[in-house]
Amino acid sequence: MLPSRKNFFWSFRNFSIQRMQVNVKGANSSYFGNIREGIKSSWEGLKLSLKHIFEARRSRKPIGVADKEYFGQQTGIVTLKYPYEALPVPDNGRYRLHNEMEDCIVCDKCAEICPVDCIEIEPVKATEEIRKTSDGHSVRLYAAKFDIDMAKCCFCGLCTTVCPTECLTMTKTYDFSEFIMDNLNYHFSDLSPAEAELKKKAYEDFQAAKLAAKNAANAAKANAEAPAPKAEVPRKEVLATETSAETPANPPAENTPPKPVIKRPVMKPVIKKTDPNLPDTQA
Amino acid sequence: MLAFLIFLGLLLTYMILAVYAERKVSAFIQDRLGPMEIGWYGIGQTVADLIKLLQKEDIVPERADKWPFLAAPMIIFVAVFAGFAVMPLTPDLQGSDAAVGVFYLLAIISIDIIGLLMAGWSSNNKYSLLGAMRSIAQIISYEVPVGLAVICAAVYCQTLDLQAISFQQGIWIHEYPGYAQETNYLFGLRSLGIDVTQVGGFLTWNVVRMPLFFVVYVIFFIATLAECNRAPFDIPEAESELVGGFHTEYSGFRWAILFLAEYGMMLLLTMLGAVLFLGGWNTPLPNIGPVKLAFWTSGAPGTVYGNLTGAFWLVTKAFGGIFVQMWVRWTYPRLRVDQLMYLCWKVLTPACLILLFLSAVWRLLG
Amino acid sequence: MSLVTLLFYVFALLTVGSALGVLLFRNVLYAAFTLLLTFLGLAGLYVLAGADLLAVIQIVIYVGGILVLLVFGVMLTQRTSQEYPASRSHNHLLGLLVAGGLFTLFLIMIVQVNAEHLGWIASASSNAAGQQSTLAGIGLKLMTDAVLPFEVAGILLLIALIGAAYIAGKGQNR
Amino acid sequence: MEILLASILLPPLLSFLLLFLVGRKLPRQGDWLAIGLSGLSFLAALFLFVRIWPGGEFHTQAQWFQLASYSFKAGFWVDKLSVLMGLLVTFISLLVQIYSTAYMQGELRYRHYFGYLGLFTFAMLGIVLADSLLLLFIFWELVGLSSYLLIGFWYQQIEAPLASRNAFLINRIGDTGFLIGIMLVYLQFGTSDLKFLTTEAMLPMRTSWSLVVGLGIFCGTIAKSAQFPLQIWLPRAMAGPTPVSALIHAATMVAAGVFLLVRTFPLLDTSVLTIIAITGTITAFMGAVAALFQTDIKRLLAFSTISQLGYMVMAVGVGAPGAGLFHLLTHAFFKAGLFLCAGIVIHALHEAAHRTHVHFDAQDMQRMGGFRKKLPFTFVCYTLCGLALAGLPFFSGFLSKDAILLAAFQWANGQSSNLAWLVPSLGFLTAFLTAFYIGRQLLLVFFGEWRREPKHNQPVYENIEEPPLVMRGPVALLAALSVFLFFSLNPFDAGNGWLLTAFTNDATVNHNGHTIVVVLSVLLSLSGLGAAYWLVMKKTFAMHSFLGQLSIRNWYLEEAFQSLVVLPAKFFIRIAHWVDSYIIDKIVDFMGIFTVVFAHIIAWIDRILVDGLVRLTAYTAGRVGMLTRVKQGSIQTYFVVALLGLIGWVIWVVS
Amino acid sequence: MIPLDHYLLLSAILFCIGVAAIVTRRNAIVVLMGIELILNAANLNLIAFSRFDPQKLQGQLFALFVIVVAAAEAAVALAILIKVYSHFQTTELDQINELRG
Repeated sequence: MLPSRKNFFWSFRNFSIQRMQVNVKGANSSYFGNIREGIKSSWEGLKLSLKHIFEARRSRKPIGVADKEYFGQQTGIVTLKYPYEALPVPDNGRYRLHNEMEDCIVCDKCAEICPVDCIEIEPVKATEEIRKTSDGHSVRLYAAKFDIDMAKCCFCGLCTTVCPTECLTMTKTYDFSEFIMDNLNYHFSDLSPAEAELKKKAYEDFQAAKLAAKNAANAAKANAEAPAPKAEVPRKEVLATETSAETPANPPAENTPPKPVIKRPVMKPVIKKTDPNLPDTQA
Repeated sequence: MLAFLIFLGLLLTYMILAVYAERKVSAFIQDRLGPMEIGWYGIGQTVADLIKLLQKEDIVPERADKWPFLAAPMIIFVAVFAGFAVMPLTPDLQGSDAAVGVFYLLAIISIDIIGLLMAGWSSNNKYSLLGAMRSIAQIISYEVPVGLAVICAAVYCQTLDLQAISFQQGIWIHEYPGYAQETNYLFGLRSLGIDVTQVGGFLTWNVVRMPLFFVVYVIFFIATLAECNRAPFDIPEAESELVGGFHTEYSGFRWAILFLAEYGMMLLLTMLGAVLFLGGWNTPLPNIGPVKLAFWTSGAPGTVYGNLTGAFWLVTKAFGGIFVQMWVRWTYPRLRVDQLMYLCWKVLTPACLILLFLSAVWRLLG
Repeated sequence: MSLVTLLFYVFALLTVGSALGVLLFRNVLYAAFTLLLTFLGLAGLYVLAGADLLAVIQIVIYVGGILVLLVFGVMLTQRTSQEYPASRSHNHLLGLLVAGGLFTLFLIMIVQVNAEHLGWIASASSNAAGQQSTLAGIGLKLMTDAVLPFEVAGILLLIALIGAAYIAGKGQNR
Repeated sequence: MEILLASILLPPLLSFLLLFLVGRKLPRQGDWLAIGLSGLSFLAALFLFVRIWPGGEFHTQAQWFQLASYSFKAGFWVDKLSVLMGLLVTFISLLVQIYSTAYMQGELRYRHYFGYLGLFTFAMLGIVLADSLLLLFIFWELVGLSSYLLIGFWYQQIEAPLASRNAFLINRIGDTGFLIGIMLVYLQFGTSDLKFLTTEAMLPMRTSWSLVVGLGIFCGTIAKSAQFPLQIWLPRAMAGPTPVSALIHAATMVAAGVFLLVRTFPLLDTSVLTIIAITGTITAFMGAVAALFQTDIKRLLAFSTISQLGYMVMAVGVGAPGAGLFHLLTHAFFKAGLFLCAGIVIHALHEAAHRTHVHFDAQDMQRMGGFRKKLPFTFVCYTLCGLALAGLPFFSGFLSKDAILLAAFQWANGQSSNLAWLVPSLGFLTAFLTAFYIGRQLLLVFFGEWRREPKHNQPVYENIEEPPLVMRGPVALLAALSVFLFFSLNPFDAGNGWLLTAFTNDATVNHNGHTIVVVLSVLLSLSGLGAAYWLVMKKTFAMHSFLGQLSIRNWYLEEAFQSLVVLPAKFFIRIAHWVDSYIIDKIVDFMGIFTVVFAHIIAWIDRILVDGLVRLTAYTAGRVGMLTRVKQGSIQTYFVVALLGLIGWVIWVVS
Repeated sequence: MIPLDHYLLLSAILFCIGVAAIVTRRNAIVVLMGIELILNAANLNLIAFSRFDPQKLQGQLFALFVIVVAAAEAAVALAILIKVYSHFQTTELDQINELRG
């Protein structure tokens, strides 16, 4: 249990003896020159740290880099009492991802481009065009699953650039630490699993119906053509989804607490507006 | 017994304040805020830490030498605390008025050494052992300049009794038995002929009575830094090399005791410095003509006011010294072993010897 | 029983007990640590005997110097294979015989001499003054009557220092 | 007074220590320090002289050590004799040191030289001032040591270390006798205090002892003052530097023997004095004869010194210690002057040789000549000192020699045996010889022409120059002191001079035959000089005659020693060796064989009888040992045994 | 005032313990400790007697010098011990028996 004790002592001894020579490579290598230099530099050091103690009377104010005062604060305490005061983040801060499901066409481009595969999308085909996005794209796919794992995300922003409808954006929320890692996996799908099953079923039914209709048409081609009752069933389904989507306002996840701040009203047009103004704010 | 309780209370209070102050001073020097959460401006932080430490399990490593391991913190603390026995906190409050006062203090430090060695050895951890060895080598070495600096003061004051030294440095000098005929001259020079006995204040402090004592005090201060294992002489507990030195294996209550002892040592030695060189419990404010600042700010021995002001001034001076210790600690990087020894044996000790000679000469001729 | 007498017995017990520890502990370090207690106890006894300076010197030199040296000696000379620096003992019978014999002898002598009734001691204890510090007296004596031994002691220490440094020095090829 | 004493004694010692310890770091290697300290010592001696000479003395003494009931005291005793000698020693030492700064310039061990001189001065002063024979002996040995060091100063040479060893060993012979004498004195009187011995009433002493005591003390003198038959070391000692020869082997150290005789004069009884007188006479005569034909400038002076020392000893022997001391003083001045002048000649030749890169023996007088033109100053000084040595009137040497011869004359007059007349007559003969050899030397060195082959050596002659002032000054001073004026106003009689009156106790000194002595000695000196002139100028100097060889070889003393002392000693050693190896060893061998045979017999008994017992004991002891587990070779066991012994002893004592 | 005999007795006990340590222990360092005990016992006696010294403090002075000598002794002894250890690789006294005949 004491294998190294002895060696250890000897090394200590040798150490102290060998290192007993003094490194005097300074400007003053004479004995008194050495002392003088030591006193002088020690005093300089003390003055420096004393200056800092005096300057500690003032604190930095939590003002952003955009502020005119920002580079004026050279002295004083640099740390902020963070949870209580924080540096302002510009509106175009690029931190947590947010997907505006209303505008999402579930094109899967973001998931494709993501270098760390943090976006997981499970599309469900709709039987017909579901809605128009705000910039006029037509939404034809349901997202049975649209998960972004922020624990994996590397904040490269590629997904936002490829997004055709600009529904996937980075927000200025940066403090979203969690005790449980899974909670960093954000679910954006507006369908509950049950509904998703329903949609799938509906689509399969629709396909089956379509197949049947096709078969029937083929048969009718042979006979006659009148596919009037076909549109009845899907329309019913759409209405059903709309009603169910209103009740769970948040992305459906049973064991997650409500997300703190997901600001819905942040619209792309706003961002578009700020873009040209960026040079101004920088100045 | 009164002194015992007062000093124990003082030590505990001081420790809480000092740890807080240490963190704050370090934070300010490094442009940080330091503890801010518990209490106003984080004032309760140390108390919380202490409570945490007291609650922690008292861990004894399995392969440690149990009894020495358990006893070591107590020995260290007792040694340091025993040192306060001869410290004159006020004109009337002194644990023991032993004639060998200062010498006794130096002896106490030797017991501290054994405690450190015990802790280091019994931890059965090579970092602890190395820390203890370094600590002892350092303390023993720096005992020489400390001792010499103390002797400088003792030679000048002609006594080892700290209370007598305190009385000498102020306006109440005639109150001390045997000093009724003493006179304090400016700079200790009789030939100058300026009688400052009743002026008092900082003019009768030892650093002024014998101006070279300023250098002695600086040397004393540097050496006490090493005695307390304080940065820049903290190679015994260099965190980046040795984890924590001799207290690596300690935790909880015992660790707290060790820290208490370490901070107690700081207080003890800064107080000693204040008593020896900075006038002890005497006020720094002199009587200027009709403006009797000294009489106003320090009461006569024996009165409550005198005791209160005495304690106030001494504690203030000690705290000032501790502040400088902290200031120094957060300014300088750690010394190498060879630099440490160079400083001790080739700079401080010779300088002290010369100064000792000069002190004696000043005493004889002044 | 006055406080002083009580203290005397406490210190005496501490001294003898810890000295027995030195004798009996197998662990050399324990022996060293109990030796610390012996020294402290002796310092206390010195104080009781009116030698306050000697007590402090006892602590400074024995605890701060010799004991540290001893412990360093233990650490520098231990085989690393053992659990702890142990030292067995032998010659139990012989040791007992010699120590017991000596003690008996001492006892006989103390009883026979009856020091309390020696003339000079009796006369001194009858007019024994109150205890006061011996500091000034010893200082005065060191600089007057005993200045030669004092200087010689200084030289002895210097020589011992040089000798110890030389003997324990690095030169392995001597 | 003690301070004054210390300031005489200690500066030379201080100079010795300082030069040895820190001399290397001092400018000019510290010769100025040595000279300064010597000067200090001289001034103190002068002061002391002024204090003491008019009358009075000073004696300080302290307990030295105690051997059982014998207590030894030591201290310093200053009387007229001491202050005179002290002044002489410090004065000449100072002059020689000044002189040496030039003479020894550039020497490798320059500071050691001055250090040795300091040590010598210290030791010599110690001899002079000591009040106890034992203390005196210590300084006596110290003098011997410093003489040894200085003779062997050029230890790289072949001759110098041999000479120094020779001198040292021969001095040991004398010192042994001296020590025996001291011991006897102590046994007789219970003290070695000189003051007590010489001034208190003589205590009864058995004649035989007094003879031995006197001879013992005289033994010291024989060796130290180079008296017959131990004078062989002095010529060889000339291997040392010339200033050393001047200081030690002419002026002071060799005079220590004479000083000792004067000091202990009251201890010497008649028979001893007779022996002393005879020895002195023989030495004086032998020295003079040996000096006659010498060719080496320094060797001649050395033999001259021996001769003059013989005179002094003779003076003591004939009961005129005052005259001896007087001669010691005058001789010190003029002989030191002569040596220093010789040193100048040698130095000048060396310098010249060095400058012209020609190398030869610079001390050979046969190769000199005509220096009076080149070294006029030295010539004058040399002549003054030389005439003083020759004993011409108006010079100091005449006064002192006259006093001695007068004393001898009167002594012989008072003796019953006619043989006693040999002493004064040999003295007169020596006076003649003295004048002769010194005249010869003067002529050879300073007169005539340069006696070297001109083709090589003319440039050498041209290059000879007077030495620097520091060498000339001391010489001039010494030469001036060779004039009668300093010792007596009457150029023909010093009897009323300040010095002799101080040492002659009875005022009724009879001046019987004084005129005869004066006339005779003047005539002899003049004729000696004339003879020298005649012989040297005619170049009829029979070097190879028997007399010449006798002189050059110093009466074959070395050979005599070789055959009379060394060879017998060797023979004895050889005999002893033979006895050792053939008789004693044989006996031992036989004993050995006998022992072995006997041992075999014993062994048989041993095996059968004793071993059984021993085994029994061992078995028992083993059993007991098992009990205690006593270990061999363990320190603790030894400790225990010792302790048990102690306990036992204490119990035995207590009960 | 404590009777003198008490001090003497205590000193005797300490002395005997020291002797016993010297005799019985094998480790040279413990033997050294025993020596220190003996020296301390002597010091105790000196100091105890010093109280009755009409010439005051002689005993204490003596004890002071004993302490000085003890310090010198310990330093040199331990230096030697370290040398011994580096030579014999042990400090057990009964294994260092070069003196064995």
